[in-house]
Amino acid sequence: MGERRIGDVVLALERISLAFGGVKALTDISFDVREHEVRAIIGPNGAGKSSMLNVINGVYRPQQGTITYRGAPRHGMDPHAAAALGIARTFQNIALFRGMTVLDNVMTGRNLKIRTNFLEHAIWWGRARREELDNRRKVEEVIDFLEIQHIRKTPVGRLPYGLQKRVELARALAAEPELLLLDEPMAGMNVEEKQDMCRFVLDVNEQYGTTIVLIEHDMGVVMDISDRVVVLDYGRKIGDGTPDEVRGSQAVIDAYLGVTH
Amino acid sequence: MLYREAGQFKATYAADQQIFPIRQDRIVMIALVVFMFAVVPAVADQYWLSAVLIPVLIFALATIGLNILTGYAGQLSLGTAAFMAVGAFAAYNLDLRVPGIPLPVVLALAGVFAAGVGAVFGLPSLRIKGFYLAVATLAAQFFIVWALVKFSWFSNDSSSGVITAQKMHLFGKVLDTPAQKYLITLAVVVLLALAAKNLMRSSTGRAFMAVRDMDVAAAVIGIPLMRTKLLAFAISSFYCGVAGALYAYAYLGTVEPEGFTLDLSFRILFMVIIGGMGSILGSFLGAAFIVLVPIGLNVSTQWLNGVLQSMLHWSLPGSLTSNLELMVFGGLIIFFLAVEPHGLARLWQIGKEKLRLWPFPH
Amino acid sequence: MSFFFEVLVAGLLSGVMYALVALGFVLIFKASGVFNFAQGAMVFFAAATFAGLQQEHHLSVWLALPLALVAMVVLGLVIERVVLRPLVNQPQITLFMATIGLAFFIEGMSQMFWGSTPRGLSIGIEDQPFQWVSDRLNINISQFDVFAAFVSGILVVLLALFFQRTRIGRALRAVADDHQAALSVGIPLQYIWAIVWAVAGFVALVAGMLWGARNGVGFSLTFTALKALPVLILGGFESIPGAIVGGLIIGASEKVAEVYLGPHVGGGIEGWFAYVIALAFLLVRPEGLFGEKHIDRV
Amino acid sequence: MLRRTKVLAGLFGLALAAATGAALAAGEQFVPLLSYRVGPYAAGGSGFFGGYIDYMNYVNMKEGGINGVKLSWEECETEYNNSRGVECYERLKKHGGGASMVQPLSTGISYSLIDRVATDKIPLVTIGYGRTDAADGSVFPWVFPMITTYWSQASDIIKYIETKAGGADKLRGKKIVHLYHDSAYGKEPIPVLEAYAKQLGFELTLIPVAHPGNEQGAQWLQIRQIKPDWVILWGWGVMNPTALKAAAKVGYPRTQIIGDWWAGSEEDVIPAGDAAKGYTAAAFNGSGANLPLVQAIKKVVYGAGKGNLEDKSRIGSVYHVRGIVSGIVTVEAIRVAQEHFGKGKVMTGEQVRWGLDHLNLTEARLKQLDADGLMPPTHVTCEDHEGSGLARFQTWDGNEWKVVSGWISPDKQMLRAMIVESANKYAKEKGITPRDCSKEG
Repeated sequence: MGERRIGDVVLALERISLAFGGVKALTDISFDVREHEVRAIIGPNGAGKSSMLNVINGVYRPQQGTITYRGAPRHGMDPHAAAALGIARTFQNIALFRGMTVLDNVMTGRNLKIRTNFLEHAIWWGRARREELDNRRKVEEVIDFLEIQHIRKTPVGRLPYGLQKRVELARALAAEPELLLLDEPMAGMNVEEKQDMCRFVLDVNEQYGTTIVLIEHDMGVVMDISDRVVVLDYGRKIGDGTPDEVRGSQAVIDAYLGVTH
Repeated sequence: MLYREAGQFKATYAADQQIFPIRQDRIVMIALVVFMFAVVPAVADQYWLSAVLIPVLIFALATIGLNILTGYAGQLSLGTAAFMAVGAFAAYNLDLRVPGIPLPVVLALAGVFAAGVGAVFGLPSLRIKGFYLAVATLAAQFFIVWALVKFSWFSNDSSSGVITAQKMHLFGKVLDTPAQKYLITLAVVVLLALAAKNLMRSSTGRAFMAVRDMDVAAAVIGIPLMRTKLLAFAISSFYCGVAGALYAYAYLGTVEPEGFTLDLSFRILFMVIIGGMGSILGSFLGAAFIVLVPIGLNVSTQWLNGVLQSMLHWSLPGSLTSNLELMVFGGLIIFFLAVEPHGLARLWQIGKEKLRLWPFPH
Repeated sequence: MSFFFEVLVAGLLSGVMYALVALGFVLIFKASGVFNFAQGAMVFFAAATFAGLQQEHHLSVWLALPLALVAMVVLGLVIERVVLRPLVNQPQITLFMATIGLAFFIEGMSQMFWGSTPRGLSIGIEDQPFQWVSDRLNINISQFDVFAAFVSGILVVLLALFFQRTRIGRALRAVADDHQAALSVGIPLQYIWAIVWAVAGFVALVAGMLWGARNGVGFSLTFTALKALPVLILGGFESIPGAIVGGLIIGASEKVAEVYLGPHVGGGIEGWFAYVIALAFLLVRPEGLFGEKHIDRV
Repeated sequence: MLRRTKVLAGLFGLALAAATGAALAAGEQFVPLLSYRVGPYAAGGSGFFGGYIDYMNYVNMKEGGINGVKLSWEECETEYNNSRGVECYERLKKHGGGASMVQPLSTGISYSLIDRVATDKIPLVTIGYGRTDAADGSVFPWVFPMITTYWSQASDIIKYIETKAGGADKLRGKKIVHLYHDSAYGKEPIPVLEAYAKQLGFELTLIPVAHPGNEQGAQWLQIRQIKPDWVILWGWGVMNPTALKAAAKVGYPRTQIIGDWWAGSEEDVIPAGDAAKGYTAAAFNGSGANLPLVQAIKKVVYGAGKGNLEDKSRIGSVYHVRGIVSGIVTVEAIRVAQEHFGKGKVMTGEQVRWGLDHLNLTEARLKQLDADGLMPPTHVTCEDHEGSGLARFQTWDGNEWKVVSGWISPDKQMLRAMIVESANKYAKEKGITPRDCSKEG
């Protein structure tokens, strides 16, 4: 195992509030993420975890609060800008491109690395072809890394759930992100698949030094692989700290046991 | 046993990324293109060239255009005919107002004009989806035709508003025989089909398909939605524009704005669906199907009438046969959609799978 | 000022005629998610059958009307059985294209049965202004248009009652909300669809009679569909009140634009203006006036 | 990728060969019919082509053809669609020993055929429609916009209004509205009408109606505001009955509405019911079941059960007679050609063109054909492919069209100048050298 050094704060969220119509999804939430760490967000259903990720990469725009990424504060992001800054993610309900093969799906992850324009693509010669093949090489590395070589040419729609999750991770990794947001990467998997996925997440973190923000239900997994944990409940932050600290917090225990507030 | 890819290993990514990774496909395709260029003009008569092959090729080009937009990028449009009209009228005016402009430039610029107009009418796609967008593109369909009729500058102040395409010149040679018109059409279509194939297997095409399959996820991995959708509209309209110019120059010779009706837009959409969404090959198959089936129906009812006439001295009344043809055509479309909703391209795929296993059943 | 008022009223009243056709689209889209382009052809077939029975076979109105209604209901049922059922679970665009094929079929069938010559159709209401209104206010309001508006009003009320009060109507709304859920609580989907297509046939008959009385019964009745489309975008594909309100807005603004804006740009703008209004509106509210907002969940 | 196309093509080729084989015996004069019997314009198409076929049948049955040469024909459904029309033309042009002439009854299709007929040497006859400036036969040797063009018609309509107003000078200060189908067709007469407005001093207002014209509330409200003395209705299809209905709705008298001849058939007024009473439209042909030739056709052709119209009540209707006129022009042109190139022979397209170029249907000749009153006398020459320009007017009385004027002649001098100018512009654009008519025999 390589050595990973947890560095400075790369992402800081301050006093984020988000509402849909009258419904409050997130209220006044602040926390930060440090470089190279694995940061978990946990909480019961409807706690606002996915909304939190959606705020980080700009799918939702919070009504209040600021996001500081690599020192640059901004009020909300837009998804494309977030991607351009090196933030990649996977989704809770798999968001693969169902009409495309695994290879093409993963290749879309390289989109931001493309420097040639569509006219060059139409001619498919010289620079465009070289770039395409370079990207293919990179993508093949990711495919090897996630051990999905055998399904390269299969349309993603035909794959079992567990593999789809893995392809989605591959697509995110193909972008060579600095910050990776994983929304329940292990939901609905059996123990074996979960172990594989855990291994992949840790390997990504260690080999590439990617910072990871992760939503997960399985407390065992969270405690094993994360460096720090944020706990949300009803859109509020009720805990933040190392797994051990969080495990000991009364507020967290209450939330999980369903004690009324 | 002939159609096997066994033993064809790809040693490089380049080899794996070819248009036709299977050797037999490559051979057949090259042979077909050579055949279309070298043999067809020599053996086909004027009817086949100027009334069947040229329109099939031109419609195939327009179908590729719409397929890029609808099949690949997932944006439904009913304005195809209008974009063709832009191409036709742009070509006419370029030829008229820029003396000595070479034909390839005219065609390319006609496409570019159409692309510009297409991108403008693609703007609503940034907010509107599905059928709402489809109906919104009808605004383009009706507005463009209206504008072309209304502003007589577009038709060089012709009192009837009809334009007559100038003669096509290429390298100082006039192209006016059906064979020459066929060859220039074929050349343009093959070139642009190849370009479309290239585009669709590159990151541009993948971005289109990503937007089609799930636009939120596409945005999240860094595909700019606005740029991608507008690019899809522009490229699609480029193809339609060039098709429109060829429609005027290589096929009809004269066109009026009203020739580019909603009906034509629908027909091209049929070609996309029947051929297979998201398939360049399907575009050709779909165009051939929609052009040839009514002709086939017409020929067969005439034939039937001939037989009836000679045997019974009685034939079907004209309106009956015409209406029957229309009904059978409508019925065939429904039947076809029910049997193979993924189009002729899928049938082709299935055929190939079968061929691969042949002579074994599984 | 009174001229403007007249234009406005005429516009609103023709908007009602558009809404009538739009209603047929809405019914089917609501229940089965099919954008039925053959609605125009159905309007044509309905009117041609009604007029043909009267004029070709010399039947009285009271015999022709129920027979035409039966024909439309049968047509609706057959479409559901032969066209829609084999295509169930196909993408919307496939279904849409199938309905265009269906339109060809119905058009051919209609002209084969009833000939291609347009007919006149009288339903006993003259398309002439109320004399006393034009005398006093110098505003022309057509008796026929008012009658048409009245009929449309009744039709909307009937449909609303049907949806709200009857068991089938409630089932239908459930189906509209969620096919899977409706199935799982034991609502027979195909039965519901058959009913909706039959009702759409009935609506087509009403629209066909009114439009036919107005412009004659001929192939051109299929073009009424094009008038209904902008109404649909504006009102939302799934809303019955939307169809009416959309019709009124489109009718009025189209007429006002043609009269006041048309002369400055060369006129004849009605063909596309309605689409542009609808489009402009969509940019502000992409789901239409009464459509439901869909939030993308990821 | 086109392999399947080729397979299909091969199959259709076989079918085509079968169809051709089953077709016609040699020694017949072949006429291709680019007909349309479905879709929005089916009513006109079925009437017109019915009349055309009825007349050819009549000549075959009564006289055994033209000097013994029987006429034969084949229909091809165009759906009024340019692309289909071109395919039909290309398919039929070589059938039966070659096409004599082609009459598509569609301006769009005729435009698409202008270049093709010149190459194939087949005359294109467009009676009452098509390209107006093709009346200049020196620039358009193969195109015959015969009897009368749109420009002549506009002139005829103004002339008719003059007589109704009681003289040309009475039009000064009057208001005329041109209510037209917003298309090439509707725009065509505008230059002529504008020239007249200037010349006669009436106020011309142009009001377009968007296709298809099934909604005209706005236009008629405008007309109600303008209160014109006359409305020229230049409509097509459903636009015509809708206009009449809408006129009734705003209380505009139908007697002041003058339609063009594509707004002057039974199909244009019957759907409007009572609202059409008193409406007047132009015509270049007579109508009515009592016309001698119609009676003769009814006896000979329909009597033998060979009539083409399924709806017998349409015999003698405007479109049906229009088809008969087309038949007369076809047959007489072939007859003239035979007299020059040899009686009893099958004429080529080129020879039929000679016949058209020398077609002179005088009053006397029309009488011989039982066709006096059915069409105006027409004298085509090499320069003048229109040959007549005459039109007359008829009023709908609720049951039938009543002729209300004699044949009115257009202002040929004014029109000729416009035609020559437009034709020369075309010749320049296309690089055509006009033929010298003084050298034609």
